[in-house]
Order: sequence, then C-alpha cells, then structure tokens
Amino acid sequence: MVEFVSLGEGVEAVLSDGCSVAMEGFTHLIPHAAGHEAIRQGKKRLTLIRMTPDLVYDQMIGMGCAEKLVFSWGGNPGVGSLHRFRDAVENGWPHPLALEEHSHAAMANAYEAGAANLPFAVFRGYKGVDLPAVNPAIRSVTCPYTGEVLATVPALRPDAAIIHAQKADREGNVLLEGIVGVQKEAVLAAKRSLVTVEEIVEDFGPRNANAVILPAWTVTAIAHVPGGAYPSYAQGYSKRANDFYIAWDKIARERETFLAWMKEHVLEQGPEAFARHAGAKRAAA
Amino acid sequence: MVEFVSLGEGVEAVLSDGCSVAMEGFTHLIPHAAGHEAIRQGKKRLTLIRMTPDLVYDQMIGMGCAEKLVFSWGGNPGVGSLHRFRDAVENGWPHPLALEEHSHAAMANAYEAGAANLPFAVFRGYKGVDLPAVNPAIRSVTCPYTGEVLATVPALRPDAAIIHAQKADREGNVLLEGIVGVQKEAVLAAKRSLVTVEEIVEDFGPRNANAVILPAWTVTAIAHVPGGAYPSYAQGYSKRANDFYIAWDKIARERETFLAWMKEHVLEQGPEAFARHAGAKRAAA
Amino acid sequence: MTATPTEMMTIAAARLLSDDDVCFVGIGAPSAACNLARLTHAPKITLIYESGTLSTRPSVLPLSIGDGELCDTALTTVSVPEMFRYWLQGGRITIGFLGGAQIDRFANLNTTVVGPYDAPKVRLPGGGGAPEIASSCGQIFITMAMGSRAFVDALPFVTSFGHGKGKGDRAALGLKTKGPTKVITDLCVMEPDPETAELTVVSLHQGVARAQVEAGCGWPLRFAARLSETPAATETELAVLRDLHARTKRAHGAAA
Amino acid sequence: MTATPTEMMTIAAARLLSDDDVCFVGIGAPSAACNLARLTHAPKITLIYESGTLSTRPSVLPLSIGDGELCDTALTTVSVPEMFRYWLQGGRITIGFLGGAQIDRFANLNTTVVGPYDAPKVRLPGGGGAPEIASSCGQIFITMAMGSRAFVDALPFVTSFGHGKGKGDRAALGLKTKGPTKVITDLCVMEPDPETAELTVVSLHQGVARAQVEAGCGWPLRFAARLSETPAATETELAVLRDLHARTKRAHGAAA
Repeated sequence: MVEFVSLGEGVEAVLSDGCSVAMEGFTHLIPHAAGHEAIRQGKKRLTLIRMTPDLVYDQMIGMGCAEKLVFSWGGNPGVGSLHRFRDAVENGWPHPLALEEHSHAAMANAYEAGAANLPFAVFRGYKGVDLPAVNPAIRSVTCPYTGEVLATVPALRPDAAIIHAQKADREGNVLLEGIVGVQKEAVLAAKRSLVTVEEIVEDFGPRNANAVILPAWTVTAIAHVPGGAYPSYAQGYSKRANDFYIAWDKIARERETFLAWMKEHVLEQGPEAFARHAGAKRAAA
Repeated sequence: MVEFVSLGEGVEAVLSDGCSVAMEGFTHLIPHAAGHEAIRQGKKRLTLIRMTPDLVYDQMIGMGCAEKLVFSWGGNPGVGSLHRFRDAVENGWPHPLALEEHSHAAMANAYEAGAANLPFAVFRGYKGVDLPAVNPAIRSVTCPYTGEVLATVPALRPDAAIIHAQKADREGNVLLEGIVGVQKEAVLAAKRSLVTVEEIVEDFGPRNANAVILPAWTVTAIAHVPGGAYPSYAQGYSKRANDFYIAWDKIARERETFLAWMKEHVLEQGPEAFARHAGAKRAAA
Repeated sequence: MTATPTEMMTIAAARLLSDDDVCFVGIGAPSAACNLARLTHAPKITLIYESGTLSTRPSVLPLSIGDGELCDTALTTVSVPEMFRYWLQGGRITIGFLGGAQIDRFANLNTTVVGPYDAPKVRLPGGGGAPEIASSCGQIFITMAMGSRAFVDALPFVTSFGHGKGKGDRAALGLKTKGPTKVITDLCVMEPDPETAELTVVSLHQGVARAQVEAGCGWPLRFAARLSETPAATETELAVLRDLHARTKRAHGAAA
Repeated sequence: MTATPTEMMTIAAARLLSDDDVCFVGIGAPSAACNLARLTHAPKITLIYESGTLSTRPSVLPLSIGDGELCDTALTTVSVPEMFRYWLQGGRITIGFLGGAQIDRFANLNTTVVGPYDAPKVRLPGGGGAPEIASSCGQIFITMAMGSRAFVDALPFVTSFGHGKGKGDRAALGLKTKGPTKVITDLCVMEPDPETAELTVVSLHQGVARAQVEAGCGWPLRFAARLSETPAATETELAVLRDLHARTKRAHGAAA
C-alpha cells in the first residue's frame, strides 16, 4: 500500500545504484525535484529511461548518475541540444553513456506493453530506416492472418518509475490532468514508483467520471513537492518556464558553468528548494 | 466530414444489407433506437459484432436481420438467457446464425487493434480452454524476446459502427462519459459511423482536459435521439431500466410474444419513439 | 435469524475477503459477497467490475456489470480495452470471482454450451471475461449452488480453465497464478486437494449432511479428513446482507 | 513589407494547407506554418501535436511540443501511447511535417548522428516521432533552410524514410502513404520528380536566383522544366505571421 513520504525518503525508497528508472513526463509534469534529489543522494550507474530526456536527464547524466540511456528524442525542445548528453556520448564525459535508442512510437508502445504485462509490443514502424541496424532490441513478428511483418520492441519494465502529478488524496490515489504523456503506463509498468504532487487533498471532489487516476494500490510512495516540476509545469498550477529552457542552453554548454550551476542550485540546496517555484507559479496560473 | 442527420437517414447511410456492424455500448449507452430503426428498415444478412449482444441484438436476430454474430457474452445481464439468440442458435429460427465467438479480452483487444490500424492483437489468453478449437480466428505468435507463445485475434474493422453518446457539439465532436466501454475504439476501427446523442450543444464548455471525445472528422453521421439508449441508459440523463431487462425475459421467451411486442413497439413506431424515454429519464436522473 | 443456503454461500464467500484484496467482481453472488465484505469486515477492499469501474463502492447491488451506480461511486472509470490490458492482464487483481453453468472436479468451468458446440442442446451465454479472469487473477473463488447437473463428471466444453486434469496442469501451461482455491457453494466450501488438485469438501455449512452434498454432485465427491463446520451466519452478516438486498430491490424497481 | 527567407518558408508552407487537413505538427517552422494557415485561409484546419493534444488552437506558438497553451486550447488531450496508436498509426493524419539536420535528394532525413553511430562527431537529438510520422501520414511536408551541410549528397544515418533510393522504394517496403511530396525551403519549393522521385525545384521564392539555390545544396540539384516563382508574401500573411511571432515572444518572455 502507498506511503506518504518526504522527497528524500521517496527517492531513497525507489532508487538504488544500478537500477533502471523511468522519470517520465511529456514536456508537462516532469519530476525535476526528484531528479535533483537523486543527484544529491549521489545515485550511480542508473539506467535512465525516458522518451524525451530533457533537462532533468541532462543534469543527471552530467553529474555522473547514469550508465545507460533508453530514449527516443534527446534534445532541449524548441531550443537545441542537450549539451551534457552530447558531451557524454561524444566525449565520454564524465564517463561513457551506453545508448538504447528507439522512436517515440516504439517507446510509447513499450510502456503500454509493460503496463499490460506483455513481454513485447507490436507496431507498424521503423520502415526503411537505420535504427534497427544499431539497436538489436528492435525485431519483428509476422501477422498470423495477413502475413504482414510488423516491428516489435521489448516491453519496458523499469525497476522504478518517478512522476510528478497534480494531486493525491488522503488515501493515496493520484490524479493527473492535461498532457498525461506515458506517466500512467510508466507507473503501471514499473516494479515500484514515487509520485511527487503539487497538492494533497482530502478527496478529489467532483470530477469527470473518466479522470486519469492511479489508484493508491498501484503506487509505492507519494511525496508532497509543490513546484516539483519546474522548469516543466503542472497544468492548473504553473506555466512552463520557457525562459529557463532557453537559459539552460548556455548554462550546460560548458562543463564549468554546468558544474557551478549544479553546485549552487542542486548540491547546496535541500528537498524544499522547489517550493518557491510553486508559490510564484500558482499566482501566475 | 460529419453530417447531422435524422435517425432514419443515419441508419440508411451507414448500414447496407450484408455489411458488418458493431453497435457497441458496455451496458451503458447501447444504441437501442438505432437498432429498432435498422429493424424497421428491414436490414438483412448483417454480421453483428458486439462484446455483449444484449437485448438490441436479441431483437435484431429475432427479426431476421443477422446472418452472423461476432461476440463474447450473449446473455441478459443479471437476468438470464437471450431467448431469441438461443432460438436462432439452437433451432435456426428465424434462420441459422453463424457464430464467431471470443472472450471479452480478445474482443476488447481486437477493437483496440482495429482503432490502431493493426491487422491483429496480441494478448495473454485462452490458456487451456476449448474456444480456440472451435474458432479458427484464434491463433498465436511467439514473443521474439522471451519465446512466450501469446494468443492473437484479428483486428476488428467493421464496415459500420453505431454508438449512442451524451453530447455532440455544433462542429460534430462527440463527448462520452462514464462507462465508455469500447465505443471510441469501435468508431475508430470502423469504415463509417453513426452516433446518436442525447443532446446537441453549442459547445461542450468547461470540461476535463482528458475528456473522452471523438473529433468531428472521425465520425460519419450524428443523429439527435434523446432517450435513444433505453432500456440501457445515458449517465447524467437517465438510469438503466433494470425492470425492462427483467420483463424482456418473458417477452422474448416465446416467438409469438416476441413478435407481438416487436410489432407494437418497433414496427408500428417511428424514429421518434424513444423521445418519451428521454423525458421520463431526464427527470429521474 | 437463520441464513438461507444462498445467503450462506454469499456470507461464506464474503468472509474470505480482506481489506488488502483487489477483487474482479461478477454479477450475482460474487457482487453480493464482495459488497457484504466491504460493508462489514473489509471496508477498504478494492472492487473492480469489468465494465471499467475501478475501486467502486455501490450502495445497492448492480443488476448488470455496468449499472450507473458502479460508475457514480467509482474512483474512476476506464475503457474496456484498458480494463482487460492494464488491470486484468496487468496482474493487478488478487481475487477473481467466477461461476458457471457447470463445474468439474478440477474446477474447470463451462458457460458456453450443453451438447456439441455446433449443434448445442443449450446455448449458454459464453465466456465473457472468464477465460482470462481464470488465468490472470492471483487466485479464483468460485461461487455456485450445488446440483448434479451443475457439478458434473465431465464438461462438454471448457470455457475457463481451473486445474485441468489435475495438479501441475496450470504450471504446464505456463500459468503462474493459483487458479481456483475455493469453491463456495450453498451447502459447503471446497478446496483443491494439495496433492491432486481435486475438489475436496473442507467445510459443511451448519445443518448440512454429507449425503446432501453428495447428492448435489455428479462425481464421487471427496471430503477432507478433518472436515469442519462453516460457522453460522452472524446477526450482523445477515442483517447487512438482507438490508443490501432490500435496498437493491427497491432501487431496481424504482429504476423504471 | 518584404518577407525574410525564413518567413517566406513558413508562408509557402502555410499556403499548402487547407481546412480539410489534419496535420501532425512539429515545433518551429511547421508550427508557425500550420497556425498561420489556421489564422488566415484555413480556419478549420485540424492541428495535432504529438504530446496528445487533438484539434488545438494555440494563440501563441509553443516552444515545446507540450506547452500548456496547446492543452488549454485543444478539443481534448489523449495519452501518448494513444496518440501514436489510434491517431498516427491509425492513419488519421493527412499531413505530417518533418525537418531535420540533413536531407538527401530522395528526401530521406537524418536527425540522429553525424559520423559513425557508435562514435559520432555530432550526436543529434534522434528520431522522436519522425520514423513513424514519415510512414503513417498521408503525405509529408518537409521544411528546412537550405545549406550545403544540410542538403547533402549522402546521409550518414537514415532517421526517417523519404523515397529511399528512388521511385518505387516506398511501395517495395509495403508503405501505402505518399511520403514527402513537398520540401519547402527558405529559397524555393521542391517536389519529388514524378518519374524518379528525386527532389526537383518547382518554384523559386521571389528574388532568388538558381545559383543561390544550387550553392545551398550538396548534390547537383535538378530544376523543373517549367519553373515557377513563388508568389510574394501578401501583406496579410506577413502581418499575421509577425503578429503571431510577437505574441509568442511576449508570452515566452513572460512565462518565467
């Protein structure tokens, strides 16, 4: 059954050195605070899984937390490169990073298959392209009715999933709204999960009968971390800090500026550091 | 692009003799008015597809509209048998009915695969049971990673889908809420579709960001048929007429009582017959 | 107050459930048993109906698996493909309830046909969710009233798989779930024998004689060496169950 | 007012869109083009972003594919697995927009690596949605600024498939969609030659010389026999586009 924990306890509970983790969020609801806490806790040799690695993984890779990245698009959306990711792949800094690269369709299907407890997913994809030649996990099956050959990808079954959501209720049910991405699938596919939330409410009150909710018994731990998605956002609470995404390009370009920023804004901070983003953002929402 | 039509025009537009049709609704939102209209229009040799045939297909089968049934559970929920379905299968009355029988899991996956434009679906099912021996459409694939043998079912791609929903807006977008079953999948899997709705509104107004909506460009025709699900129901508008489900057992048990009921309540009625269920139900909701 | 045999079946089933269970609930006795448990000793039990309603808390029993009451009182409602993919196949259900027209000594069930499939004497509703409920839930509880036409020596059709032809058959099919662990009837409770997987009476409901149970079964029925008596229904159990049925009857009558 | 080359690329792309189109929109020029079309001649165009937003109508351009503006103004928002299964693979998209770091003469694209995959000189972001956008949409429009490092003779890596090595290659792979039908650049518009599928300049933007286009291309570029001139940007097109960019700039600045 789900437990309510502090951010530090939650990250400690679900992440261990060498484990695989999906910290998901499709532009929206990215669990940045949890990523910073993982860096502070000095987690090592992680297999990081994420469709769109984004700044949170750029930071974790740059700080040496990762030995492998499973991904489908590794850029700073609308801005350019993830420089720490590139530095790891191109120059092996701070150490080499193994890649398992897919397309979005493949990863979305792989999470879906993981949530559905299937060993693999079938989709129509990868036609005529070079990725299958460099990723042996991409295979195929033949349709037993039409003879069509379709692409397959192994189901994603991470050791841990970490997501950020709008609300939890006192029973530990979790509500997501807006761009929900693959977060529900990531939690259902994972062995254990941590959800950081903007708010803990007595109950969700009136809502759409088909609201996107993870029942308490599907979640391992919940931590109350308002603002925990910054510079990503939580619909209804904050807006995406597009200016920070733009600013990150310069911060991350050089190792020195990156390390200085991480020291000041992550290593010397505590789990409460994101609260100021909640305050500022809530007013603006 | 979607057209707003009368019930008669809508059924005429999407159904033709000999076509396959999925009239879906999982207990909730069953398109009964459309079924009655299909009977009045004398549609013949239909392949009826539906997870839970329910009264609407009992009536269509008893009136000789169907030559084949694709289904997974053919009963009167909580009451007992569908007597017209049984009479067709056991005695060939009014004529023989071919069966393609699946489990719920298989059909749900088959609709999902149809909506996803895949030729087949994979699931873990049919272990140790006799259905694969009598249904050659049930086959298998081997997982290219684990070697596990999994069941397959061909995707459902009906010629037509007919569903009932709560609301359409003026642009022709369709909103469903509550027990949404496989209706969205059925519409997306079908070549053409008719949606009967309780209400047509100017716009949907404030709603959950993840509301279940079929965009106008995925629907062929919309007919305003308030009460059109009776004795099924439309959440927010009516309650399930459980008493009618119980009463149907007696009506349908004998051919004579069935035919007399159909004459009085279907053949001698018009497309507007369901309006009285809307009025009565709306007040009760 | 004394419980009727049907009430006793429901009550005996309810007692097997706990707050930690996630139940895939069928209509009829399972629905009554699960909600009785929820209204008595297991208020936090999680109930799921295959129509898509997650963690539902109906105040009256649904007639169908998709009554509005289930959706109104659910935590949330998902699509049917999602229900079968993420929730049932996902392995998130601890207990699945099944029943059927016929059962054999290894708790295989038939709800498809009596007679040959292509020319059935009686066409039954079919499997619905049962084949995959039987294989995907952690364990299966079966509730069925006894009778020699229901508890049969050989099934004409296996709709859902119990223990096949005996112990080891589930494992041989690659099934990792326990399958049927309890058969709760109106007269007794049976369990698969730990050595053979054959159904064995472990407990007789109060006032029920061995011969009565034997008469209701189409195969020579085994009894456990240490046969116990099902504790009688308590005042509370009966009162809550009858109240639930009364509320249900009023609600269904009024739904017209 | 005169359009800049980048504005002209956006405007030329916008003109190709109609009310009946369902577009899978990428960030940058495609997003600007689609929204320009929506705000001018194609008010009913359907825009879909891969983050799950269906029929969205943003008032400012998103920086990312999942800005809140897209969700706030969408008809509804679906999960990402559903987006790729029901909507993209479902064959419901008429036009997919793509761009890339590099393109070859058959409109294959590279957004993965420059240099060997295992030891890249430049690690690019990767394919994201592109491989399946390229195969599942009815047709593909590519928007890219010209330059000899972008329009290259041979790709180090094929991230998404255009016309392979020439006409017939798509069909040979079982693809039933048209693939790239237009490449809209800052200098010209190209189309695959009907006989060979090789990209051919069909229209030069106003004031652009052949030599300028040739200089921006790493292979000997073909020109159509009947080469036309892209009509100049109208006052309205330019005003609406600049207004959209100005609003966007204010919104992104204010989002901090």
